[in-house]
Amino acid sequence: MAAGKKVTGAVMVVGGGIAGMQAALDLANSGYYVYMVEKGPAIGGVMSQLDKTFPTNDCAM
Amino acid sequence: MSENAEFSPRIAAFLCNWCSYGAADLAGVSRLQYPPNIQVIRIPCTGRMSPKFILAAFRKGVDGVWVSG
Amino acid sequence: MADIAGDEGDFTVKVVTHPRYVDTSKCIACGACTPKCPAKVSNDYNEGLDKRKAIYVRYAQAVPLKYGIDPAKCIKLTKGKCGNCEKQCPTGAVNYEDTETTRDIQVGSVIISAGFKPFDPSAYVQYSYSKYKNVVTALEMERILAASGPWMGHLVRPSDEKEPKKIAWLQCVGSRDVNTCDHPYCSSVCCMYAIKEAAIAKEHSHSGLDAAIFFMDMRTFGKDFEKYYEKAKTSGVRFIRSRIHTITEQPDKSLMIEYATEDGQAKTEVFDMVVLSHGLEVAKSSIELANKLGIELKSTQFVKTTSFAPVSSNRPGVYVCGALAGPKDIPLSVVEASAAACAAAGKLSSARGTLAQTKEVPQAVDVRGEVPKVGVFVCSCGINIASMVDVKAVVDYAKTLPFVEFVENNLFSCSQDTQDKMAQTIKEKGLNRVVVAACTPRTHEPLFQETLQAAGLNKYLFDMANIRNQDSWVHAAEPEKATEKAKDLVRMAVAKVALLQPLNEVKLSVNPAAMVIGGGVAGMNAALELAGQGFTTHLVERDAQLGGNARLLRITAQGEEVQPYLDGLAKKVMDNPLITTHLATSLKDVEGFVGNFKTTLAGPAGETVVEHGGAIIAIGGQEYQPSEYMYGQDPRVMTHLQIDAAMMNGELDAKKVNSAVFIQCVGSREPERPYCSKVCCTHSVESALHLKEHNPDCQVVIIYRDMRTFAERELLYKEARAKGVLFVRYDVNQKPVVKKDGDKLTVTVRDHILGRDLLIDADLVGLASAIVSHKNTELAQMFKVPLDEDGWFLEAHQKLRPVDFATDGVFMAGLAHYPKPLEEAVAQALAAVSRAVTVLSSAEMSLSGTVAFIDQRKCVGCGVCWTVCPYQAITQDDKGLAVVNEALCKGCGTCVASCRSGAPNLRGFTTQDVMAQIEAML
Amino acid sequence: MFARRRFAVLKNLLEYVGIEPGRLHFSWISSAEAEKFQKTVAAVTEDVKALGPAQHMIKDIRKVA
Repeated sequence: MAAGKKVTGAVMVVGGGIAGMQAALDLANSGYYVYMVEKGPAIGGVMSQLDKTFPTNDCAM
Repeated sequence: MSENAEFSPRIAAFLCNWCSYGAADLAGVSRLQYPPNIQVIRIPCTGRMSPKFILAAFRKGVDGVWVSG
Repeated sequence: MADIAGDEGDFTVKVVTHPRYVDTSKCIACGACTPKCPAKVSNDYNEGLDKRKAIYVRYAQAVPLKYGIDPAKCIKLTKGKCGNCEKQCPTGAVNYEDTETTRDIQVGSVIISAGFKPFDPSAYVQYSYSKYKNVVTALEMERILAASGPWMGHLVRPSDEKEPKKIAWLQCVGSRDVNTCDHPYCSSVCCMYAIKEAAIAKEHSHSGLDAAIFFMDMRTFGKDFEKYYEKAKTSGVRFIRSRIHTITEQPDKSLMIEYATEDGQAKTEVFDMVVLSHGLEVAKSSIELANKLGIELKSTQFVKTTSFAPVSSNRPGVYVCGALAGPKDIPLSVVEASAAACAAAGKLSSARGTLAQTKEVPQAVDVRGEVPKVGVFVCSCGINIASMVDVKAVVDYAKTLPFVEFVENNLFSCSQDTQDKMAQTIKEKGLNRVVVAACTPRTHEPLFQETLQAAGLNKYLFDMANIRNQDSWVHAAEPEKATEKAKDLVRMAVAKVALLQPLNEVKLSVNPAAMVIGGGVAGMNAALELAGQGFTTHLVERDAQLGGNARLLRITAQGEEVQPYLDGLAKKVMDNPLITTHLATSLKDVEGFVGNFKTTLAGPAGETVVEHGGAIIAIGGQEYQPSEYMYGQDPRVMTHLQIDAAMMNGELDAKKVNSAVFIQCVGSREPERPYCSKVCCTHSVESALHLKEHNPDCQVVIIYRDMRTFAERELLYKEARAKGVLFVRYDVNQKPVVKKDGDKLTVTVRDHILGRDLLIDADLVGLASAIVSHKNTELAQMFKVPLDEDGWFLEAHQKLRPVDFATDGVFMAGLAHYPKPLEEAVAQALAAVSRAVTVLSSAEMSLSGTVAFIDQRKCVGCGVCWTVCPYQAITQDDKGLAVVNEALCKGCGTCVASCRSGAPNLRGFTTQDVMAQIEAML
Repeated sequence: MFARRRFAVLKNLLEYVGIEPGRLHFSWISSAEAEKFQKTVAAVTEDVKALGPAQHMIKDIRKVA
C-alpha cells in the first residue's frame, strides 16, 4: 500500500455465522476494531440449528 | 415405610463447570422442573473431584452424593 | 449492509439497522413477554415444525440473548391493537416506535461470510416434499433430533408424532443435478451429515431403527470421516447405491420408494419417513449483494477465488470465507474465516491497535491479612427470582452469616446503574469479599468481576450463588423450598468467599517472532503473511530447496499452473528481509512455552538457537510408495506425482498415449490406512482430461471405488464423462489386476453393471497413490502436541479450532494435518498466521489466576501429578520435586485430586474452599 | 479418565464402610443436555429417597463404629 494513504484499522464482517464469528474474533484479538453485520436478530447462522456435528458427534451449540 | 414418604433427602451435587453445570443452567432457562433436593458445588473439571470431598459430604450427613461431568 | 464506497484500506460502508422494537440495552431476557403474546408464528428456527410467538428470542442460547419483535406478525405493529408485551416487560424495553436507521461506517477491509442457503426441494416433483408430510429435509431432521427441537429430541415423524421404525435418506437432492435444479456441483457435506443423522437417529430410537442411505458415491473424504462411515456400516446403517426416482405415499402416510439396483433390477421398499439430504446453494440476496459490490461469481453462483488466494474476491480489500465461496463443511469454513481475518489484517497492519480499545483497571488494594468483610447482593431479577424466592427472607438470613458486613437487594444486579452503585458500596463499606446471589456465573461472573476491579478489589475475591437458573426457575411449584435452597446457596457461597485469597494473573512477555517449520506451499505462505504483518519469521526446511510436494504438481483443480506460482512464492520468501530461511535444517530441541520458545536448529553450519513467541508446524506429508499393481516392476506403472513430473519435463508425451488406466484408492481406505486421501479422484480426472486434450482418441479408464470429486470438482468429473473418459467401479474385495503379458500391460477389472470381467490393454497405468504422514513423533514431543493414529497432527478441536493445538502458541497448516488440495493448504496457512498473530501481537499476555501450585514441603516427587496432568504443565525441578508452569496450567485440578500427600492445590478451588462449601451445605 | 477410575475404587470402599452404592451417583452430561440433567436429578433423588436417611459416617461416626 502506498505510503501516506489513509488506512483505517477497522474491519467489517458481513454475516454472523460460524465463519463470520471466527473471522471477527481473530481480528478483534489482533488489535482491530470489528463491525459485525448480521441480518437476523441473533448470530450463530445455520450451525446453531444443527443438532450434532460429524465426525465427533459434538453438540453443535 | 410411611416416614419415607415424608423423607426429603439432601444430596450434594458436584458439577463440572463446562458440562453438567451448564446443563443445569440450561434446564433453568428451559424452565425444566426438578426436585429441590440437590445442593450444587461447582468444580472446574471432574478431574478436580477428590474422593475426599465425597467422604466429607457423607460425613457431614448428606444422604447422597452425585458427581457429574 | 447496503453498499460499499471507497478503496482497499479506506472503505465507507452503508449499513441499515432494521428495527427490533426491543431496546437491547434494557431487555434482560426474562421471557415475561412471550407467554402473553397472542400471535402464533411458524418457528423458522425449527424449520417450521412448531410455533413461536411474535415477540421471541431465536433460540435459548442466542447471542445477544435479547428479545425482538417480528414486525410482520405482531398484532400491535400490524393492526395497532394488543400491546401485551409492553405491559409485561419489567424494564420498559419494548418500543413499538423503533425505526430503521442507516449509518456509514469507516473500515479498512470487508469480509463477507454470508454463508449458504439450504436447497429448497419443493420444486422436485419426484420427491413430493411439499405433498407428503413424512418427507422432510435434513435440516428438519436436525431439529427433530435436537434436544432443543420441537419434540425435545424424541424421534418422531411429523404426520402422527409416532416413532418411525424405518427411515430412508436420499442423497444428492439439489446437488450433482442439472436437470431439475441446475446445480452441477457436489455440496460436500451431505454424505457425512446423512451418516451422522442415521447414527444419531439409531441412538434415539427405542426399537432398533432401520436406517438406509441411498447414494451415488459416498464422499467421506475428510479427517476421520472414513472411519465414521465404516462405524456406521458396522452399526447396521444400510448403504444402497442408487438414485431414487419415485416416492409414493401409502394410506398410513408411509412412503414407498422405487429404485434400481446397480445391476439393473427394479425394487421397492416402504419406509415410515424419508429424509432429503439437500445441498447448499447461494442465497438470492447474496447474489444480489455480490452483483452490487462488483464481486465476481462463478457459474455455480459461489464467489470466485483462486487456489493461490482462496479468500480474496476480485475486489481488492473485500474478502470472502465459508460456504459463500463454495460448498464446504464447518472446519474448512472456520479455517477460511481465520484466513480471511489474516488477509484482511495484512493490509492494515500499519493501523493495528489505532481503533481497538483496551480497558483501564485501577490498582487493586491488598486485602491479605484483613478480616473478611463480605458484601452480599441479592438480585430479584425483576420477578424472575422474586416471584418464587422470598428475596427479603434471603437478605435477612444473609445478614446473620459470619463475616457478612453488608447485604442489599437489587432489582437488576446486572444493570449498569446497579453496577456503578455496587462499586461505590464496596469502596464506602470497605468490603473485601463479594457474593452476588443471582443468575449463573457462567454468563455473569466476568461482568461482576469487572465491577470488583473497578472498585479496586482483586477480581478473584468473588463468588456467585445461582439462585435463578438453578433455583427459582426450576422449583417454581415449591416457593418455600426454593427460598430455603436460596439461603443454603448463599451460605455456601459466603463460606467459600471468606476463604478466598487475591490471585495474581501472571503476565508473560511475548516475543513477537515466529517460527515456521516446513518450506512447502503452506509453510511459505505462512512465513510471507507473518512477515507481511511485521513479524520476524524463521522458516525451517529439511530439504536444500523450498517447495515441498508442490514441486511435483502440474495444475490445481481450477486449472492453474503450479510451478510458476511456486517459483514466485519461493522468490518472495528469499527476498523478504523479515524472513530468515534455514535450509537443510531440522529441529533438535524446543524449550519454553507460548510467547517464549527457544528452539535449537541443526543445519549445515552447525547448531543455532532461535528465540520465538509462536510456531507453525507445516511439515507436509508424502506420497505412498505402492507395493501393489506391479509398481516398480514396469516403468509404465506410475504414481500421480510421477505422471505429473513426467508430463512437465516431457518424458511423457500425452499425444503418444493411446490407452491409459487409472486405479483409485491405492493405499487409501485400506485397513492399515483407513482414510481417504481426498485429492486423488480429482487428480486422476485432471490427468485423464490432459490426455484426452492432447489425444482425443486416447482410451482413458478410471477404476474407482467412489468418485470423490467433491464440491465444484464435480464439474471436472462431468467434463471427463462428456469427453469420453470411462469410469468403472470396483469392489474392495475384487480389486483390479495388473499383468504383464509379454510386452503388453493389461488391467483386468470386474464390471458390476455388466457382471463380467473387462480386460484393458494399457500404455500407462496411473496409480492414485495415498498421501501418508511423516509420523514425526519427535517434533510432536518437542512442542508437546499430539499425533493421531495415522500420524497426522491432532488439532485442539476438529470443528472449531482446526489449526490450533491444545498447547498455546503452536499452530499447524497443510498436509501435516491431513491430506488436502493446495487451496485448502493455503487457507490453513493464512488461518494459522491469523491465530498466531492473536498471540504475537500482544506485548504481554495475562494468564488466568485459577492455576495449580505445589506445596513443596509436602511433595515427595512421586510423579503422579506430572503423569496425570493433561497439559504437561507440571515438571520436576532439580530437587526432584514437582513445579507447576503457570503458563501451561489450565486449572483443571486433576493433579490436586491425584496427589496422595496433598502437595498440589488449585487457586480459587482449593481443597479448603470446597470443604468450606461442603461444611456449609447442611 | 483418571476421575472415572478413581470413583470405581471409591464406590467399593464406601460399600465396605456401609454406605449403600445407591447413595453415590456418577453421570456425564453435556452443557446442552438440559433434559438429561432434569431426568438425572429426578432419578438420583428417587434412588436416594428409596434408601432412606443415611445411617453411616455421619458426624458421630465413632459411635456407630
